[in-house]
Amino acid sequence: MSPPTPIETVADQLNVAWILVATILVFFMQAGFALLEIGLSRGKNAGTGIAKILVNFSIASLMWWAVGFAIAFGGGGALAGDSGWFVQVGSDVAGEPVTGATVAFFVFQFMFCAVSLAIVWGSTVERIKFGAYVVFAVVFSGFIYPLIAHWGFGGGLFSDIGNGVQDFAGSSVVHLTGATAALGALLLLGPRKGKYGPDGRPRAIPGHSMPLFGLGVLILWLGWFGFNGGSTLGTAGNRFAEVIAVTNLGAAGGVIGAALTVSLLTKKLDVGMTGNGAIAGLVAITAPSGYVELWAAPIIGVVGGVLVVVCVLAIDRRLDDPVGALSAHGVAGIWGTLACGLFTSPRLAAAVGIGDPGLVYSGSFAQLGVQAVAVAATFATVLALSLAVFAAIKATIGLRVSEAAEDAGLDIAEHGMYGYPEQFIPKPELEGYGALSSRPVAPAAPAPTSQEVPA
Amino acid sequence: MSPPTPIETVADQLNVAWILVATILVFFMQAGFALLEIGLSRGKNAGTGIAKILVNFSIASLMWWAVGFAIAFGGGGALAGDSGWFVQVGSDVAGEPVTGATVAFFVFQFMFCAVSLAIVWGSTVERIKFGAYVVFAVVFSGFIYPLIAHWGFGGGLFSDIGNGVQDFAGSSVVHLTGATAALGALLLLGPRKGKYGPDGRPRAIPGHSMPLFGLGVLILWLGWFGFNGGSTLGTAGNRFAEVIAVTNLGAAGGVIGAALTVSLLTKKLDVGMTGNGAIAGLVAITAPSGYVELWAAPIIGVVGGVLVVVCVLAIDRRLDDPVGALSAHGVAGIWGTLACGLFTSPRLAAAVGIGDPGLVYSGSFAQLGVQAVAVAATFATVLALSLAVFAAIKATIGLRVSEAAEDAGLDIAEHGMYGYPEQFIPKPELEGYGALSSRPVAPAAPAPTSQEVPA
Amino acid sequence: MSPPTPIETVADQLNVAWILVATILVFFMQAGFALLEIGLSRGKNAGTGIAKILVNFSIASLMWWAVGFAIAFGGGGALAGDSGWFVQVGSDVAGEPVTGATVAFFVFQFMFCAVSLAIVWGSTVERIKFGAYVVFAVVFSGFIYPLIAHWGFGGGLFSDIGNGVQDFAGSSVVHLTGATAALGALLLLGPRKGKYGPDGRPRAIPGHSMPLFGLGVLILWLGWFGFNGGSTLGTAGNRFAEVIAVTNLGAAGGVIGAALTVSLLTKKLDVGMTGNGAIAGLVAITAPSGYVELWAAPIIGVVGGVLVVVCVLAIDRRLDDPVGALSAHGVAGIWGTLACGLFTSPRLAAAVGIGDPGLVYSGSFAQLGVQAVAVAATFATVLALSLAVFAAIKATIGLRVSEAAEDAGLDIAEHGMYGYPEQFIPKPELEGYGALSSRPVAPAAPAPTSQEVPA
Amino acid sequence: MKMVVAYVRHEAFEPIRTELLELGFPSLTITEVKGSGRQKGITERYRGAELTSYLRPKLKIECAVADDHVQTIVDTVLKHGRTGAVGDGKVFVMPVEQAFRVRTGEAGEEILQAHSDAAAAS
Amino acid sequence: MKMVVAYVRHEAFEPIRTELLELGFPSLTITEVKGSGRQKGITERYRGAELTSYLRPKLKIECAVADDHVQTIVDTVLKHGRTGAVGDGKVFVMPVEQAFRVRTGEAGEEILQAHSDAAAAS
Amino acid sequence: MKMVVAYVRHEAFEPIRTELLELGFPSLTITEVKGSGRQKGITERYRGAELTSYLRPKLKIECAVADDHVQTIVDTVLKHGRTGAVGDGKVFVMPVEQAFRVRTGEAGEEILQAHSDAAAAS
Ligand SMILES: Nc1ncnc2c1ncn2[C@@H]1O[C@H](COP(=O)(O)OP(=O)(O)O)[C@@H](O)[C@H]1O
Ligand SMILES: Nc1ncnc2c1ncn2[C@@H]1O[C@H](COP(=O)(O)OP(=O)(O)O)[C@@H](O)[C@H]1O
Ligand SMILES: Nc1ncnc2c1ncn2[C@@H]1O[C@H](COP(=O)(O)OP(=O)(O)O)[C@@H](O)[C@H]1O
Repeated sequence: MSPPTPIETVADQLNVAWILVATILVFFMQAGFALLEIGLSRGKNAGTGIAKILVNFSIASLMWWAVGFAIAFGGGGALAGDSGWFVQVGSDVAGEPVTGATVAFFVFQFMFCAVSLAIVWGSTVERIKFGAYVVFAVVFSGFIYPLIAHWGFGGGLFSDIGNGVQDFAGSSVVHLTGATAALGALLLLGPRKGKYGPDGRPRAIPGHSMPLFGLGVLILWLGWFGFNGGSTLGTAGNRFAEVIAVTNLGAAGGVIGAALTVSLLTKKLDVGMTGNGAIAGLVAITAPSGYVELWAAPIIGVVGGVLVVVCVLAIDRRLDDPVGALSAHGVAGIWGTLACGLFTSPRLAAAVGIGDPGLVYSGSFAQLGVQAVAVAATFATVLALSLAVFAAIKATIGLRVSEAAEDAGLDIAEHGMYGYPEQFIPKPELEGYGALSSRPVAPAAPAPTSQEVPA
Repeated sequence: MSPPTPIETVADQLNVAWILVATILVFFMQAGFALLEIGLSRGKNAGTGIAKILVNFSIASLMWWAVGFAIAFGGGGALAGDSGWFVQVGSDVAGEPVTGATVAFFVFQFMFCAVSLAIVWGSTVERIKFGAYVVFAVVFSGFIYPLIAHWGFGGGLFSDIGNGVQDFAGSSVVHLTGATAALGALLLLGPRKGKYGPDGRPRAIPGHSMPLFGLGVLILWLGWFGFNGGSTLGTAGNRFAEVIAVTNLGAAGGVIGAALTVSLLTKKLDVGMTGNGAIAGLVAITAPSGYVELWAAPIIGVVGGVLVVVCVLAIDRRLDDPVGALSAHGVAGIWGTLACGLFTSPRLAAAVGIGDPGLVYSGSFAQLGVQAVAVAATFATVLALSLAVFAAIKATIGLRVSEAAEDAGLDIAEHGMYGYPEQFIPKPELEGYGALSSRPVAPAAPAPTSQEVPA
Repeated sequence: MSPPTPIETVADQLNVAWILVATILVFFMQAGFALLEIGLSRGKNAGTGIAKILVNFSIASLMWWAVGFAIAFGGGGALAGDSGWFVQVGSDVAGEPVTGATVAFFVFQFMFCAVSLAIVWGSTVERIKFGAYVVFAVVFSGFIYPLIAHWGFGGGLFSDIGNGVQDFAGSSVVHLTGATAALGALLLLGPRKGKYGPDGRPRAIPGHSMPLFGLGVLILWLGWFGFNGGSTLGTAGNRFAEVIAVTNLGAAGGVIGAALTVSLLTKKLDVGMTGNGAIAGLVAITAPSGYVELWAAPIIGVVGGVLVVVCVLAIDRRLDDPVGALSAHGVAGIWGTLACGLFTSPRLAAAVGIGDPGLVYSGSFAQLGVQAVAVAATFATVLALSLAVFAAIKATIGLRVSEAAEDAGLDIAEHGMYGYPEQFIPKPELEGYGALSSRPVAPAAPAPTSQEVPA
Repeated sequence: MKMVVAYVRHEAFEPIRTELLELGFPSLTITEVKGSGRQKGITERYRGAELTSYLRPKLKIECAVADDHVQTIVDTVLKHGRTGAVGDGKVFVMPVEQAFRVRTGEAGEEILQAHSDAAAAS
Repeated sequence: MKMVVAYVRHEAFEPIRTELLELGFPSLTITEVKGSGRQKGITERYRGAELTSYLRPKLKIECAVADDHVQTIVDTVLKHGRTGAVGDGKVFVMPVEQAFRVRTGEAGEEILQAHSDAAAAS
Repeated sequence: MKMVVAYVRHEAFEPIRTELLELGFPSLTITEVKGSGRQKGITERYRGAELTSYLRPKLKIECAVADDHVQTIVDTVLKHGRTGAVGDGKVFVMPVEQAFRVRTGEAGEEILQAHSDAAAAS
């Protein structure tokens, strides 16, 4: 290979610059997930969300560097990659020496792994043991996610189904994977205490802060521009501009679909559901974002928004999913992946070079079938693997905190202090001797006592 | 037109990349507006701000795509554009086929529309009906803002006044427009209950969270780097670097101007006013950001900061503008637009190619006059249009919630649940049977009753 | 110098674009510092953090523009720069005319100054006078920081020690400088009232909001990608990709090191300490980020994380540093600077062109010695200067608020209103006559009185 | 001595406090409480599920006075506390046997309310 | 008339409120209080330092009733308030000399609890 | 039996609680209340407008004891509650007619305070 021309060098660096900007945006989604979860939790479980996001993300950072990236993108066969362990500049991955550009790709893809992991926890808040996170984070970021990523993004399995599975930024690879692992956890974890009344009907356990929840949603929306936009892996043909516009229209559709649906079904414009609608719209448009024309985006988003509300209401009857991750990331992820089979345009299928146009253009169900297979394979694999891991955790260190700990809240039980101490500790105890200590007492005057009092 | 050379292609993609980065930064301003509003509202109205920002932004996304962009930038005459409905890659807008670059411009300009819309609501918090937002959002993002944007940015009216109106990023087009619509709403809406005492003097209705307010201000400041910096629409001549430096100096000036003024006038360094100062400085520097040298920025900012405090205090006597939008976006927007007439430098007027140098360089009031005309036209048009729309809303679905709803708070009244449930619902009712249910009662022991008690 | 070729122009603009993106990211760190501080303060001191960050940042913006940049980067000798006062496009700085690229560098470097200043205040929260901030901000951003920046980044002193001091993004120049100034303040300020019990043992004064704290940490982490990544000052060789990957691994190491250490030492996974671990990891990796291979990052980070916990616990016995800035920015900053002497790789030392490879590669202690000298010089200089300034402030306007003000909280005492009014003002007084005023009282019925009552 | 305990609406407090102050009864203590009575509860909705709140926010006013001032206090509360709608609240009078002022240790009725200083205090 | 003052666990409230309502005693007032008694305190840890909290959250229920209803109220509280573990709380009965309904100014026992409306209120 | 009701400064609580515990009176209940009395109010400013707060944060301590322990409780409060400045608060003693322990249903004076266990409890 001849050395790159100056112009090629600049073009390459521009691509890398865009990838890194996207990487940083996707990183920010961690804050979005943390706030979304915290906002929908009770105040007694607000602090643990911070510890969790920091520890999980950090574990994933190291696991991805050590083994995850190699399994996902280390070339190799249909099943898994086999090179690029402990990524190092100069060392080889998939037969190529690691360069700065490779490192950019490595860190960009890591952020996707971290997003998938973050999705897992939303459904488990307010009762899962901290230790369970840690163990699962190791396995998920080191093996489970990389495996699926290899199939979907790394040239594995899914590139051999039909003319390839269309999942531009990971409705299925990232979101369905995370949501399916969440389902695995949920099945073994059970509902929060008090979620279901004596009559078995679900009770409302309102999250403690809609502002934090909403900020989380907006930060996720922001990060998604990097999530989808960055998946162009560069600026070629200014396609990233289209992806970003499509993403925004999809999200908007999601909000409107959800807002209308929840208003009709419950007579109230539920704030949390509106936010879920944004997420569902974004998840749904993730796979199609590089394959569909602008006109299709609002449609895909609206359907996602309608689905999330209906599914949250339905699932709530049986499973206690406090943030609605199963619906917003799982169901919407499936819908988004299938949507490619319906709306992918010939122009963009060709541009990306994966799969065929969707039903509305081709009149053929072929691509839709391909998409369905990928969804089924992802769901089955991830559910099996995560059920196994969570079962092992449950059998060993245990999955759920004690009932007393759940009553007291995870903050005080697992971290030794409330996330909002002033909301839980009586002020006089917080102040202790502090305030009084240095106050002078008029020394002359005798200490008052009831004796002194004349009759 | 000959095909672009490789170098032109890279340069074009770099421009698009910068525009998209700016777009994403401006998007984040939505979170800034939401937090600013929420922080300055009472806790009982904290959740509705989230639902509002999501729904409004989503409606605007679709309206701008369907009609707004066409009216604003669809070429056409002085009054309005007439092509580019339902933006589609390949279709034509203003005689050019839509490309990725066009889409980037489309989504960048949309974010400006969304900012203008967000400004409208700050003045109306804590008493306006949710339905009113929805209706006005449709009209404003589909027609009112696009009209003004066409005049100011789209080659319409304002390019024919003198040698053109200087409004680099929209002190007038975006901010004055939003604030004027807010004034329209305010005139028909009236003050919050309890804002004015029996004696008619304004009472303090303190916002519930300065931290959320402050975070909002900082996020807005951040987004403004994209707002002004992105308005170069590219990296040519590294002028975007100047714009960003100028923007920061303007904002800093605003903070200092406001902090000093409020400290002098009220003897206390009001936190909210200090934040308003930052916004005022940013709004004021928005129009001049591409036209003035660094030295002028702090001056423009300081004046903006002084103005916002004085105006907030003055307006508060008659109009209940909880966040000070009329002053921070309206008055400061006017000042910023006029400031170009004073400080625009020959070098930059030439570089941008619009209008003439300002008074301090040219000694001529010409440009100042041009700016004044634009301000007047914008104010008059928007006030008329928005008064009409709000009057229609008031006459039909109504503009204001019931007094009972206002007392209870919009969260519970319009969304069915408080934004901070634990602050409003007694703990025992939140917990319900939950906590106790599964606790075992020593079965042996007889149920205690006062009878048992010996004597 | 011949005019730049088209390709050089694009390459230059790409560099500037990246620097500006980084600048904006580093700006956001201000929000991170504000939230971190606020979260670790009590609710009665939550609003002042907002006023402080805005006023400080604004003062620094103007000071850096007026004099700071000239002193830091205005060429000149080993001690300080001497050109570029009141930065202006066209004027000269260090013999070169100021261009757009220069302005980008100017504003990027300013953000570092602002970070260093923000670090100073964390240790002083909940008892320092607002006026003290203002005065110190002027001196620090105008003279103290620029001086150190000149030595470390501006071609001053430190470039003459050995083959130059390796401090890629400022573990020492930015973080140690800020932490040392904080130490100066702390020595003269004393602990918060009630921090030490009658027995002299430290008491817990828990911060009021872990969610805000955590959001602050995540925002800082985000900003750090610009802080370190931007210090490449461009995209050459895609080295910025490596820097960002290294930075993330360092932060992750910090979290894990701190989480393990605090869990072992206190039996509880303290949320605040986990966050401090992230900061310590980031501070530690700041200097090495451009000099070390990926493998070294986790090690450097873990050590930083362990150090911060141990030091916070140790320092807490004597000095009241509410946010742990001395440990997270001071100790970790020293460790990070020294770490270059251990881990700098030949490849990267050559690429950057400063200093020699570290001990593990060269087997020589030379570079380690060079790093130690820089640390000592920075610490000694900054401590002396800041002690002097704070002593002057204490002798004149005073450094600490009255005990009554400290009890009441800085929000109400210095800003006239609580940061969370609803948490402190009884509801009936907040509502005042508001709610009742317009309620109709059945007029017919006689005003009830106890007289009416039969017997 | 008696302790007058009143449960009223939040918005009734300001007028009550003001008049009591003018009448020379500056000293009282309030607590934000939640009450249930004849007043209906409200139903909240969250993500489709429901939650009913039977307790409404009320204000508890405690004011200890000498026996012959009880009526004045009660009347003031009744006068301003009233909107005529269900939920206005109740007033109870309970006996107090001893009273002490912490600042001085003095005891007895005379410490209860301070007419003269009152004005000053406001 | 008597004021029944009960300090119980939060989770005991719902069953108590429900049964009292059925029995025709809809009217009561609650306050979120903190109490110390035989129950142990808990120790919090923050950045290495410790803080011990001896006070545990309790709920104070105030219910004014006619003399011959006191036992019913007390029994209801005892029945549902009990877990058998330390910390269940106490119930005190205190005398009330006068009672007024703010809405109407009526006084006396009859205003205390409204059996009929009760059902409606819930 | 009596209910000692004390309104004191927050910062007075720790010393009071500690001494009562040593004296064998571990059981008490506190409520964060707001009080007005001789103490001046404070004026808040917000965006130019003013708001005056006449109520200051106080702590209400409720402690039910047998008649012959009342004096001990009162003296302890007076001793530690005092700074000598206006705003120190008041202490009232009110009669209690019956007392029950929820956990066991026992009634009468003997359930009030538990000297022996006290130490253990702290
Ligand atoms: N018997 C009672 N014991 C304790 N508190 C009561 C009692 N009756 C009323 N209250 C308090 O007074 C408030 C208003 O009482 P409610 O019965 O709703 O008003 P009204 O007397 O006008 O019907 C209740 O919310 C409760 O806090
Ligand atoms: N003598 C008392 N005076 C006031 N409150 C009391 C008294 N005794 C108990 N309490 C309240 O009851 C709660 C439970 O009392 P505790 O002694 O812990 O339970 P138990 O009676 O089962 O041992 C305490 O937290 C306190 O709020
Ligand atoms: N008569 C009273 N009734 C109810 N509470 C009272 C009474 N007098 C005082 N208090 C409470 O005691 C607190 C302090 O009383 P204050 O008169 O300010 O102190 P001092 O007795 O030292 O002048 C008040 O804030 C209030 O909470």
